Amino acid sequence: MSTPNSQSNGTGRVITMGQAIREALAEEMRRDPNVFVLGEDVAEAGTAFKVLKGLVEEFGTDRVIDSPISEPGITGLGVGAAMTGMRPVIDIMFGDFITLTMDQMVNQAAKIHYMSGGKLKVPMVLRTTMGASRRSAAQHSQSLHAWFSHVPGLKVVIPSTPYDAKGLLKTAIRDDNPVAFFEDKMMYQLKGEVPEEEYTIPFGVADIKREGSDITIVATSSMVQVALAAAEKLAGIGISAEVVDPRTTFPLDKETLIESAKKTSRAIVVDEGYERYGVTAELASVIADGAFYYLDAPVKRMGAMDVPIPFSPALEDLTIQTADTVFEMAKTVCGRI
Amino acid sequence: MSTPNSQSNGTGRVITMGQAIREALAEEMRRDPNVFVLGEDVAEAGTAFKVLKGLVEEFGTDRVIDSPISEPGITGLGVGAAMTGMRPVIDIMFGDFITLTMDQMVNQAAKIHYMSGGKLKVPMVLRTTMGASRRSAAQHSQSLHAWFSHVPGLKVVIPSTPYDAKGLLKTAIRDDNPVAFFEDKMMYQLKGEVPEEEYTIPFGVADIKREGSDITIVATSSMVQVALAAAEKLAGIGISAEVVDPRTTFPLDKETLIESAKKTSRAIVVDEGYERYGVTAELASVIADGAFYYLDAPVKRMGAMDVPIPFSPALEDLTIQTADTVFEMAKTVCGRI
Amino acid sequence: MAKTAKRTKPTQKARANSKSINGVDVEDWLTMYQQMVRIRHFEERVNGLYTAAKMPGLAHLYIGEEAIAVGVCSALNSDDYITSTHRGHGHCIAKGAEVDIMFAELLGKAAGYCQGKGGSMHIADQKNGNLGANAIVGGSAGIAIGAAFSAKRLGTGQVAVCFFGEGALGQGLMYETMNLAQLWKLPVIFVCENNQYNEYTHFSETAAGQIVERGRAFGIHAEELDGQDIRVVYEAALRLVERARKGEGPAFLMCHTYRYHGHHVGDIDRAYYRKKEEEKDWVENRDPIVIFGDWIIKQKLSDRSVLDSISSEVKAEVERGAQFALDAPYPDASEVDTNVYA
Amino acid sequence: MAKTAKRTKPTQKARANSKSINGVDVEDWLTMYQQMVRIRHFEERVNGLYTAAKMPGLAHLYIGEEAIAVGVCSALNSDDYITSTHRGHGHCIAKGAEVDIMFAELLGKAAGYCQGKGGSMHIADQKNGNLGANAIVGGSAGIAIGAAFSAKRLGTGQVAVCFFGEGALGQGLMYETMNLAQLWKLPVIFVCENNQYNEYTHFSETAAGQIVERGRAFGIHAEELDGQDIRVVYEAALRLVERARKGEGPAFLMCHTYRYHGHHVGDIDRAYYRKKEEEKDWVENRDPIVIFGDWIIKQKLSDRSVLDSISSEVKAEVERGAQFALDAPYPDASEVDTNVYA
Ligand SMILES: Cc1ncc(C[n+]2csc(CCOP(=O)(O)OP(=O)(O)O)c2C)c(N)n1
Ligand SMILES: Cc1ncc(C[n+]2csc(CCOP(=O)(O)OP(=O)(O)O)c2C)c(N)n1
Ligand SMILES: [Mg+2]
Ligand SMILES: [Mg+2]
Repeated sequence: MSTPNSQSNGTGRVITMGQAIREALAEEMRRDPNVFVLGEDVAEAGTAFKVLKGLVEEFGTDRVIDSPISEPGITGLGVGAAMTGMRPVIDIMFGDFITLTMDQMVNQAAKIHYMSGGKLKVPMVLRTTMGASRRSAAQHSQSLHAWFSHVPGLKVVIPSTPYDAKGLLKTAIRDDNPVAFFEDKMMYQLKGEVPEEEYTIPFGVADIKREGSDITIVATSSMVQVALAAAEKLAGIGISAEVVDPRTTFPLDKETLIESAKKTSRAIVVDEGYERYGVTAELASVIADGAFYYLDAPVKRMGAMDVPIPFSPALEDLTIQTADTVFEMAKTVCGRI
Repeated sequence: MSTPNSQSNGTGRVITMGQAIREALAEEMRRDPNVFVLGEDVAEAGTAFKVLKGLVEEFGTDRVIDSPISEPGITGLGVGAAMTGMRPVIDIMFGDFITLTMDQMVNQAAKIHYMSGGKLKVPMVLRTTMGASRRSAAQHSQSLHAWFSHVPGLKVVIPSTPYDAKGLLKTAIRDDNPVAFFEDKMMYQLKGEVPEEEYTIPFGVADIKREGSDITIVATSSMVQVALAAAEKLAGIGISAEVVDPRTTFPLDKETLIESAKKTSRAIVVDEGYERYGVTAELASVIADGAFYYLDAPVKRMGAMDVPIPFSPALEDLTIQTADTVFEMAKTVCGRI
Repeated sequence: MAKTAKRTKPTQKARANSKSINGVDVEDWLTMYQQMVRIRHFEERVNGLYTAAKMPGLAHLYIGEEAIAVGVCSALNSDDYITSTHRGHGHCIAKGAEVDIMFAELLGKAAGYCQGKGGSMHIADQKNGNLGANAIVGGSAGIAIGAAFSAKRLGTGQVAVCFFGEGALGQGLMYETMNLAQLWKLPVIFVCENNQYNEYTHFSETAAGQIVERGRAFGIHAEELDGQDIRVVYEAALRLVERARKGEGPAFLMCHTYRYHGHHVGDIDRAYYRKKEEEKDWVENRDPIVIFGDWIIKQKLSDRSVLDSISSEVKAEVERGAQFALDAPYPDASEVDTNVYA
Repeated sequence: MAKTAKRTKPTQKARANSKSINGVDVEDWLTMYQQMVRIRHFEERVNGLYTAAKMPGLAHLYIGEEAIAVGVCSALNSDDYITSTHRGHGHCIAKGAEVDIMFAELLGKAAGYCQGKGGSMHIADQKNGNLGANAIVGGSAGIAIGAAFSAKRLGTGQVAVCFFGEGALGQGLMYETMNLAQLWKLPVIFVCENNQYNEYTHFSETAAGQIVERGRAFGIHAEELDGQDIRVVYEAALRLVERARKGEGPAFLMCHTYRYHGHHVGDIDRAYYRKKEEEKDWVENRDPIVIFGDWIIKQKLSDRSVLDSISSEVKAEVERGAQFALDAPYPDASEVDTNVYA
């Protein structure tokens, strides 16, 4: 399937990230009768974020299924259904609630193919959210994708644009493995070009969201827009930044990250998860290792502040990286202080 | 409290890691009547690993309490008891089962102090195990300490010797925060010197287990013995390796790690968790950043192979690092091929 | 800090020099009435703040369910524990919190109960035994049995109440904790506020069988009652608290109730999941404040004018509290990384 | 691969040309007997391999509980699903697996059901509908209802059985899945093997109330029976499977039983948690194979010599299987990172 360039695919059709996700689901559900959606308030309510609004009208309550508030139970049901012929898409409202799914995802879903010597498989998708700044406080704002990324047997997708979200979600649904798909809840209204014609995006292929020559900014999900804004500001002071979006934390396109850093000789990694022992650690150490002989400065990590996310707007906004903090860091890394 | 040198404290008293852990618990339970132990088969059975054998005889079933097989429930009980005046030590038999405790540990225990603006606190310890090579297969062999290390509000201890285990466990029990304590189940029989007199070991202080000048090997828990064996072999070919044990992944003694790497100009990090997005990523990126201008070679990561842990001995042994693999890597990093 | 109204805990025995009904003093009935009205006014003001875009985030209003929080908490001592939910303002007030400090928390101000770090879904008031609201559905059940465990172990005689919505019965943790509580005869009462809906889904679509049986399955004493009538709730709570205090173990109390507003303040168009007539029926025929007020008057414990003046006094208190919070400063930026560790 | 004995599934209706009791053919009763004996010999051989240090890791023996696996699985079709536990060899055999391939798996050999990657605690046999043993207590309940969900959605008429020990009732997931199963009338049967102990702790110390009520709390049809008498188990399983197949929903079957050996093969000194006399009583007075054999003879369905020859044939088969596995090669080192992803 073709994968038109994500920056400007020339179709002119602009939709939101939420719409892109709904489209991906609808298309896959039309294509394959074994795909179904299961989660809390996914049917008539169309999820708490209204992202799936309209889906139940087309597919009915047999395929868009409201569940009790049983994250472990519905994830487990998904695993079993996937093992026996279905392609479940499990909706976990807030990414913070994946805490409740860890056993089913990690000890069951991730390992069944291997433990059975390849005889059983678990083609399921767990869709969930991430991202702070919604004034939702410590238990509804986390970006916990690092955990699943740590686990062999799982694949992890963190899209940053409507285009990527649609193409990657379709790939996720067709994948024969358990895939965790993290959507930034603040980005559901983000608009972007998405072609009318069908396409999928392969996993493990990073996308260069902006080309540049002086510094590489590797950014994920919500932080891609932040990095692009920082790059724009950097251009204003004569620093040419390249913005690279891995799109999937596993499989990880190490090569593109490393090549970009080799080219620019400087790199920053930006992610909305907690900084310590998080995604920035992996990305930074992959680059620091792979581009070691090319780097003019240490790779700098910029994650969320290592604190439970505070409710107060006066505090919450301090905990995530912004175009300004990335701009400042890039300046410093480029020796411009 | 004094912290005598761990390598040879001169007392001559040698006990196993299991005994050291039991001693720490017994001493703290004598000191503070609010300390209690709760877990599956901890009382008469003394845990599945027999580590607590004898504790119930001294403290009774009111303080060494057998629980149903309810990891989320007993962890939650621990959180609530800790908030209201007790100091629970929750025993989670296999580290693989922390999957079931993630919500209580991460969304509750880790955040309550912060979310309450400092008014409530959760002085509890979750003791659990880690480590493969016991032929226990994919759901009883994982080392999942990276997850808790990622979470602000938690502290994480991964001792590598009887001496460290005892001193750190006593500190953990006295700490006013939720602490996760990972014991390598293959090391319960490991012997080491432990003084008769009381001592504690502060968190966040790395221990140099062997001094050296050519290369730094940062190793955790089970991998410390592996690193020490590799260092011995390296000495045989004229490479002087320094073995540094962080002892706690959070708080992390970045300074000691970085200073050692600056001194030797080369570093390897070895840990038994899955390699990707794991503890080695954090340690490597901390060193690559902090010692950037001193390093002669990229920092190399050596974690467990990124596969579900296989049952077959013929395969399982291939998944974790050994003195040989560390020796070979160190040779390569030192340019001796 | 505004503290306009005396809020004595109703005692369980009649005092000689005071008219009493069912062994409860008149003042105590009126205090309960006042608390219900306080919750009502508080929540209406919260809604107003949201509508006027003065409150960050969302809030889940307790309006319609006041008889449960007040009925149960009136049976508790100040040092008894409660754990609360995302719909927690009512529990917080009923357990003795001040509305001004609550408003400050809801607005993310430094003067709030949690210095603005917790907000609506994490408000806690440890001085009055409120161990906190919780944004994980069912997430506080462990804390509740843990508090009960401490009480039993330390021999303090305290009791813990775990408030939860019927939606929490979807969470396995509820069953694990009920089993533990009954095994060890912990002094804890599981209070199920069955307001008929889990967010936008009727509970009959999410709960199989009879809810009270979920408690009985563990041998726990369980009762089902009308949560709109505070006299019924209070009477049951008194009995069950007494029982728990005496060491007779946990109880499960399932209260039928209804939330008048949306799942949260932003949930305005509700027709797709529940009928206007249904809402109207509860509001007009089963309002807990009306039911209680009418009874007070009928029993000649007081008259309408007294009730009206309670309401207007509380309303003024709430207004002063909101204003206090609106004027209060945000926490200093330096607070962002304090209190991560104790 | 050794396949010495014919293992036809007992049919539910009597055939005209064959003696039948309770509507079950003689051959089918004998097949069940053979399966029970096969499990017994298999497990004894496993114990022998462990004692002789020929088996890596540990194993949890099913000896004493054979009537449950065989009674239930005899009521299933080959394409019906089961999910199993850490104590899973019995379920695996009862669902139709070959002992030689099983031994190979237990020894970590390439010829094993999972290429040696799973071992005792993860043995799976998807061809016979066995979705796998599970080393997380209660961990397979989600898989079981998921398989039942598929069956219902795809209209295949299959049924899923979730085997679990009474210890799994400590896990919240069990309740979440029972609720889901009953809500959606999934064709799943929860079979509780109550062998009295969670590892080294008696179930009365870990389970409050009456266990069958745990199912009834969700409106699930629940029964309690003697798990040592295969006729009782089989009869109930036939009924409940039939019921589930017809779309009448899930069931909960609690079977009283006992494990003769330790929690695992290494659990030798058991006096601190259970009395020798208790073990002796079950072994001598309630052995499922003895009970069944005696009945077969009493009913004149067969005689002792036939039963004895079944036993010796199976024993030889088991011995050949063990030898096959001992001689089989380990997987190649290159297998270590295959099958991580499909
Ligand atoms: C574990 C978890 N899952 C989902 C949610 C999202 N959520 C918040 S409130 C709610 C409904 C709760 O219903 P109920 O328990 O009946 O309480 P009510 O809102 O009716 O008071 C849901 C699903 C959550 N907060 N926690
Ligand atoms: C979630 C989890 N907790 C603890 C264990 C350790 N464990 C293995 S078997 C067992 C006892 C299980 O008892 P039961 O369910 O009654 O099964 P039985 O062994 O009696 O057949 C325990 C606690 C586990 N495997 N999984
Ligand atoms: Mg509700
Ligand atoms: Mg058992």
